[in-house]
Amino acid sequence: MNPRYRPLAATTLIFIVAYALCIMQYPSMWSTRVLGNFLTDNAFLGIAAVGATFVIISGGIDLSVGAVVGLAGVLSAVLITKLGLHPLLAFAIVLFVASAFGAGMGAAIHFLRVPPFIVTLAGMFMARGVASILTQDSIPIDHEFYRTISSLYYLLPGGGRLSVIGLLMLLVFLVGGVIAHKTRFGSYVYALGGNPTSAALMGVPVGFTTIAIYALGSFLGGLAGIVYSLYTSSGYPLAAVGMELDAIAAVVIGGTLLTGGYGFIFGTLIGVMLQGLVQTYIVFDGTLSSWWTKIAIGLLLFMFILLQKLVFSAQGRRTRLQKVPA
Amino acid sequence: MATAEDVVLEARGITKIFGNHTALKGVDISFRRGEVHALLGENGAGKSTLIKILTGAYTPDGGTIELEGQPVSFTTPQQAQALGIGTVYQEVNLLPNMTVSDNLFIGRQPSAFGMVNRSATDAMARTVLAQYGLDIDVRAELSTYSVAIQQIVAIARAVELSGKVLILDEPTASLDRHEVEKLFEIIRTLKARGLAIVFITHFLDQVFELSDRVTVLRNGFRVGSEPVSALDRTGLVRMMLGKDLVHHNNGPVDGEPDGGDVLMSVRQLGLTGSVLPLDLEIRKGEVVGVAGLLGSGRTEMARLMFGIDVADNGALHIDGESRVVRSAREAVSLGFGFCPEDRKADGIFGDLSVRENIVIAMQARLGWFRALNRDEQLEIAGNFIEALDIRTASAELPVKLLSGGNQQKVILARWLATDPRFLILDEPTRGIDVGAHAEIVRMISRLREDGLALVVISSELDEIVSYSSRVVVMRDRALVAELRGADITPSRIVQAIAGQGVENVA
Amino acid sequence: AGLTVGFSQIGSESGWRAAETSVTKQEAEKRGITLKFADAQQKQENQIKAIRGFIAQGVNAILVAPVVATGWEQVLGEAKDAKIPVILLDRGIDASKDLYLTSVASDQVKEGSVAGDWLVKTVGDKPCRVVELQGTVGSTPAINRKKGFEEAIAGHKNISIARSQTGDFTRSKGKEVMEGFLKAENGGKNICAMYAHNDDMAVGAIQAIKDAGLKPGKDILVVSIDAVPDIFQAMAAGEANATVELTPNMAGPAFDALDAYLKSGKQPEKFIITQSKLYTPADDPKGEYERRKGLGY
Amino acid sequence: MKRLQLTEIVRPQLLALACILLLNWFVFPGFFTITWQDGRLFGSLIDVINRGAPVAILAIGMTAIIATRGVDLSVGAVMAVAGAVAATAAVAGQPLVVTLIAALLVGLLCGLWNGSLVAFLGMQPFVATLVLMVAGRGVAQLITEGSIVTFSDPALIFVGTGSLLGLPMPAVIALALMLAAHLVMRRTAMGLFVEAIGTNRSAASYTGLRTRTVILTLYAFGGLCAALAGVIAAADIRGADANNAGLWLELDAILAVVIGGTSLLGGRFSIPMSVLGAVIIQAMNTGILVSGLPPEFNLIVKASVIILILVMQSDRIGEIVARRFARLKLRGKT
Ligand SMILES: Nc1ncnc2c1ncn2[C@@H]1O[C@H](COP(=O)(O)OP(=O)(O)OP(=O)(O)O)[C@@H](O)[C@H]1O
Ligand SMILES: Nc1ncnc2c1ncn2[C@@H]1O[C@H](COP(=O)(O)OP(=O)(O)OP(=O)(O)O)[C@@H](O)[C@H]1O
Ligand SMILES: [Mg+2]
Ligand SMILES: [Mg+2]
Repeated sequence: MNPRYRPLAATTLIFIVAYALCIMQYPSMWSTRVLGNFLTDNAFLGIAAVGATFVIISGGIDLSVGAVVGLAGVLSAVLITKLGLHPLLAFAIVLFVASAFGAGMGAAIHFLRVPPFIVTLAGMFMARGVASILTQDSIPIDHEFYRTISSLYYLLPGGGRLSVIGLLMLLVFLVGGVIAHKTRFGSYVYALGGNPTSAALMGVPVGFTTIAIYALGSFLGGLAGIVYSLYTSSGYPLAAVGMELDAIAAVVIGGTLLTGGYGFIFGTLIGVMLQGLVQTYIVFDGTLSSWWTKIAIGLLLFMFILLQKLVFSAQGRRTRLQKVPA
Repeated sequence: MATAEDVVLEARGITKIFGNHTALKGVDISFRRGEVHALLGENGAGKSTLIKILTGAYTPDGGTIELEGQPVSFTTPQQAQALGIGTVYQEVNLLPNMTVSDNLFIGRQPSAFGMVNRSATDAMARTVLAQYGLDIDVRAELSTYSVAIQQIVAIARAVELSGKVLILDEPTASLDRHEVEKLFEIIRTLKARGLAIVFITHFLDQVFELSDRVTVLRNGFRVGSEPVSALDRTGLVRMMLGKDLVHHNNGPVDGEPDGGDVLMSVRQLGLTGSVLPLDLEIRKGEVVGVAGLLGSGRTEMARLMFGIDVADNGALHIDGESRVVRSAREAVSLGFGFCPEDRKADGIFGDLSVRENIVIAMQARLGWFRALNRDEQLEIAGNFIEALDIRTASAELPVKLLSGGNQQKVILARWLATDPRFLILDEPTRGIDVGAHAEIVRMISRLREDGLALVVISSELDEIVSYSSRVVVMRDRALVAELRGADITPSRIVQAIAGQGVENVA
Repeated sequence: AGLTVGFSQIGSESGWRAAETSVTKQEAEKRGITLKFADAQQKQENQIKAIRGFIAQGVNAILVAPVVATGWEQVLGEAKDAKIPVILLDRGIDASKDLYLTSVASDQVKEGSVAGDWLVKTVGDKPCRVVELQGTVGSTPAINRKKGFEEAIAGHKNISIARSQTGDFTRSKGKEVMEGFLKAENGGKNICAMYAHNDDMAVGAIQAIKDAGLKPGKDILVVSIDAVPDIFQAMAAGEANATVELTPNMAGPAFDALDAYLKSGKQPEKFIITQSKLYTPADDPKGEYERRKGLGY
Repeated sequence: MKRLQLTEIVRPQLLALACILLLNWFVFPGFFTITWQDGRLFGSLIDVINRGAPVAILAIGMTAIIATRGVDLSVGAVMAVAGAVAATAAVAGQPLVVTLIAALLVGLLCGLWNGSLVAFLGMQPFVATLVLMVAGRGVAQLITEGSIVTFSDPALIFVGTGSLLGLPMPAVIALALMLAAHLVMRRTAMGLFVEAIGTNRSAASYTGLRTRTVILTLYAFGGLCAALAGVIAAADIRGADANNAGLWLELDAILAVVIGGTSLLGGRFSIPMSVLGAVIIQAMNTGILVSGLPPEFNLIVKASVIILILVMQSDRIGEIVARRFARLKLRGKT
């Protein structure tokens, strides 16, 4: 196996072991129902995290995704419920708005050379602000199309449900993986994360790529918002508050380096699943108070990162040794 | 001989202003088909800046550029690439996190339906590198390879891109003789193919060996362009410096070797996977030159001595004590100094001023509490700026704005300020112009006379010969030979590197 | 009777919420119910995950304190399919009524109007400029309590809302916002009353009023909602004038209804509305403080 | 001594602050009115420095951390923990000294934890401190059991609401801390070391700097500052609100540092400028409060102001202007 993939394999292994431990304690966690829920319940997080992965691989960060998810949900609800548009048309508008929003942030990052942290922080305020001007209350979406989509699922043996949004998330991961690892654009993203100056000198279209990355991130944020609105049949301006940190944590747990230039889309899927596992475990346990829940989540996050660190440093030593001619 | 009709790339009146410093002042230059054009000048003369303007990395503040008679104005390097101008910029500007083949072909990977064909890319990469005699895993990340290999990759990449013009900004700085030969061969083939080749270097031998025409810049002005046949060495140096170079050809270092007291002795020092255990004795008032091919482990040996890597075998004996140096900090407190080979990554603090860059090691040694005040700092920095002739507008200029050679001098000044007794210089003259080169060589000798012990790693044999009291040779991560006195000649060193004879190290 | 009940709580954003959690735990313990507790950290998706987790574990019933009114059809439908009764706590939802057994909640609009009515009665026909400290922008209680209050004062031209800003339901924001109001309203001289969407903000605002050299409760009337212990302390000191109770004991009635339903299949009332009782300094604030102190506020 | 140039005095930050204050004055004419009342100054401007103090204190600790290319996301949570500790100690009847020492010690420990993860385990600061950001608030809630622990120790309350020479205590503390931190950074070599590490960590260790110790110290100091801010926040409302104390303030603190001109990519920093950044943010917040704008618009106003400030201080724009200028000069010469 190519040593590049080791941390990825290790993360996957950590997930499998952790899941096995959970099942040992709560055997009912091994059911298609729980597995199906993993996909459905984390669909929007997963989709947004794919976008976050691109952004982080390019050496940036996007704090606005949670707010974009909220805005996209509210916008969908306004367009469908208040203006009576067909959901598909509404989706197209939402995705366009989200992408344009992201492109704007990318342009600010590139042309004004303001750090992404700050630009996307302003973006977060902006998206949340626009959402709460559109509506303060949550708007229910009652449309035939929504009912159909949300009730569409493939019933797994054992009562589990493979929902449309769960499958959509997997599809996004697949497409995201192809874009990141198999296209020129993908290699530009890694190039930017490696060293933007070199990338520019090597002829990578830095401006276009930066704008495209943030547009993609917000596009997926918008898609995640739509999925969220499907998931809850409503749009709510306070939806997904703080989700950007979950997405970033998923990306990092998945082995992507926050410093940019290294990471895998598939790792993020594992990161999302690990987070889902933690949540599910805490629900199954059912004895943790609010505060112990937070402490547990923090400690588990710490453990995963520590484990990964160990794998990585073992990896580092390996490549060092490899340089020595036999 | 090429004629005026053969002009491929022509620039007129190029001006570039950085803040209140004008780096280029109305420079005219033209490059012709089938010609190797050497661009020369002191450190900071504006060579790299000119290249960056010609290739769209910088926008000029004045002047025009024509490619094959058509006016062009590049705003990104990409546009220049697309029109057949391939460039290797001065610092290796590649992507360490990506594979070798990505680095060679990024943006041009063969693809179908938008998908990159990886195996085809890799195969192409292997073929390309084979021309340079390099057989490496092209799917490994670039950062796993040495600077030399990275340099070759950068060159290969530029050559692939250059349909009309190939620009090489100090490509040979981190290559050894053998690799330089390979590169020259390739350049000659390209020249025969009708490319215009621009070549920046500080090695005058290479200029005479390879180039057809020479343009010299000084202080942002063009001094002149001449066919190389019309020039001799002295004339060229005079064009560059605006004066003659005072020659101190020390020849072999006089004074008896093994003269001074032993400052330090290295016993079986080694690190598994890095350097095989080695013995070495270093005396006061002595320069130990270290020769060897790229990757022979010279840098690694220096890192061990300085505590950047911690030895897992053997120890240093210093002041009668045996000790393993566990950190650079310990080494500094023992009175060691170390100018690393990768200036950009390990040497300079780019955003900090020249003053701060000079005093930092001294301050680190004093500790955070006993701060040098600003006036003291300025005095120290001023002294060294003068003593080493560091060309900078002021001591407060961020050091990243200095030319490479001047940055090197700043790092040297940093260590001299700590009043060290033992100094390790790893490739101190890499990328340094002839004038500064001579100065640094002179300085090494002066430091030796002042009683310092020095270990100098260099790939330039003439240079090593000129200042070393002793030369040790490394090969395959082991110390294989030690030459003294009359044995210190380039040819003996080459023999030792190649592994013939002179095995007087047990 | 050996029941296992899952409880999906919103989080622990306020003292009131903590009290609700601890009362729920106490009530469950009293009845010998095993309570599976899940804190959703303010996120609806976590609540949905928790409910799905409860279903997967096969609990006997589920309590939910929904973070928002919409978006529950699907997951509650799944609970229904699994034949697990669901009881809503402290606020209702926009979903078909057959998806849950009952909803034990206060009427948040009424809370606001009780507060408003008190103010109308207290000021009579004197002109009164009111400043309002809203809850978190977009949160259901903030919207409803604002609505109720506005309805109550609607017919009274002498009472107007001069300024309204969000204090995020927190004490420190309540204080900061009130400071701003005081400056903007002529050092507070133009303000006759302060209405806060919860007691925490009111407690913060009271401090701001005192710092400005005015007497809360006299110079500026203070009315708020929740009836947490600290507001009674302020009331006892004459610094607060009225609060509307929101009982943290939603679980008691919920468990009773559940018990009856499981034992005898008796369908409880669909909406069990808890009382929105008004407390004023006449209602033994010291005693109320003591009674509430140990409830985990 | 260095001669100050006009461009160095008229920093974009000061310009931004002036703009915001002017705007505030525009929406609320009494904005600059300051009166003397009950032995203290009273007015919107005083509110700005008083309310801005906690973020300013966080920013003081955060500046040097950011200068080493780090970041501390946990400061908000540490505020909550320290506040909880202080309140619990005060309720238990401890004297102010004990209360303060306990709270600051806890903050120091949190900082050391973060610092060790970053300096010794080599974790990326963002995730290393994310751990404490999540878990820390849990710890704070564990201490207070989710309720607001109210105290009435006048000495502790004085820290949050008292005044010295007419100025609010929090502002006095922030100012004193800023001066102390600035002096430590600039009168000793600490500032140089921090900037060296932030500019090029590898070169710093080649130079013989104790990079890890320095980094550890900075995070510890950051924790200490956060604890101090937490004590002030708790003293201000006479209670520890573990659920909300310092919530999202880490973002404000980082914003303050960036507005103050310290790059998130490390290197040069200035603590007083970060404090100025905090004041700018608070001036904006106070302006929103007195403007009477409906709260739905708060975030949009905030976002717009941030964008405006960033555009104003973007060096890219400065560069473009400078280049135009240089070209003009060039043309003038020829
Ligand atoms: N980005 C920049 N900003 C300000 N000054 C710069 C910048 N880049 C280069 N300079 C200055 O412009 C001058 C020319 O630099 P340049 O790098 O072109 O020199 P060079 O001839 O390539 O030198 P060397 O032989 O050392 O590589 C130098 O004085 C340098 O300090
Ligand atoms: N031609 C090569 N093929 C494979 N690996 C190489 C080659 N040249 C160098 N390396 C590797 O690069 C690494 C770095 O070598 P290092 O720089 O320490 O050598 P050095 O003797 O100091 O040479 P120099 O300082 O001249 O670059 C070594 O681990 C070496 O194995
Ligand atoms: Mg150059
Ligand atoms: Mg080397």
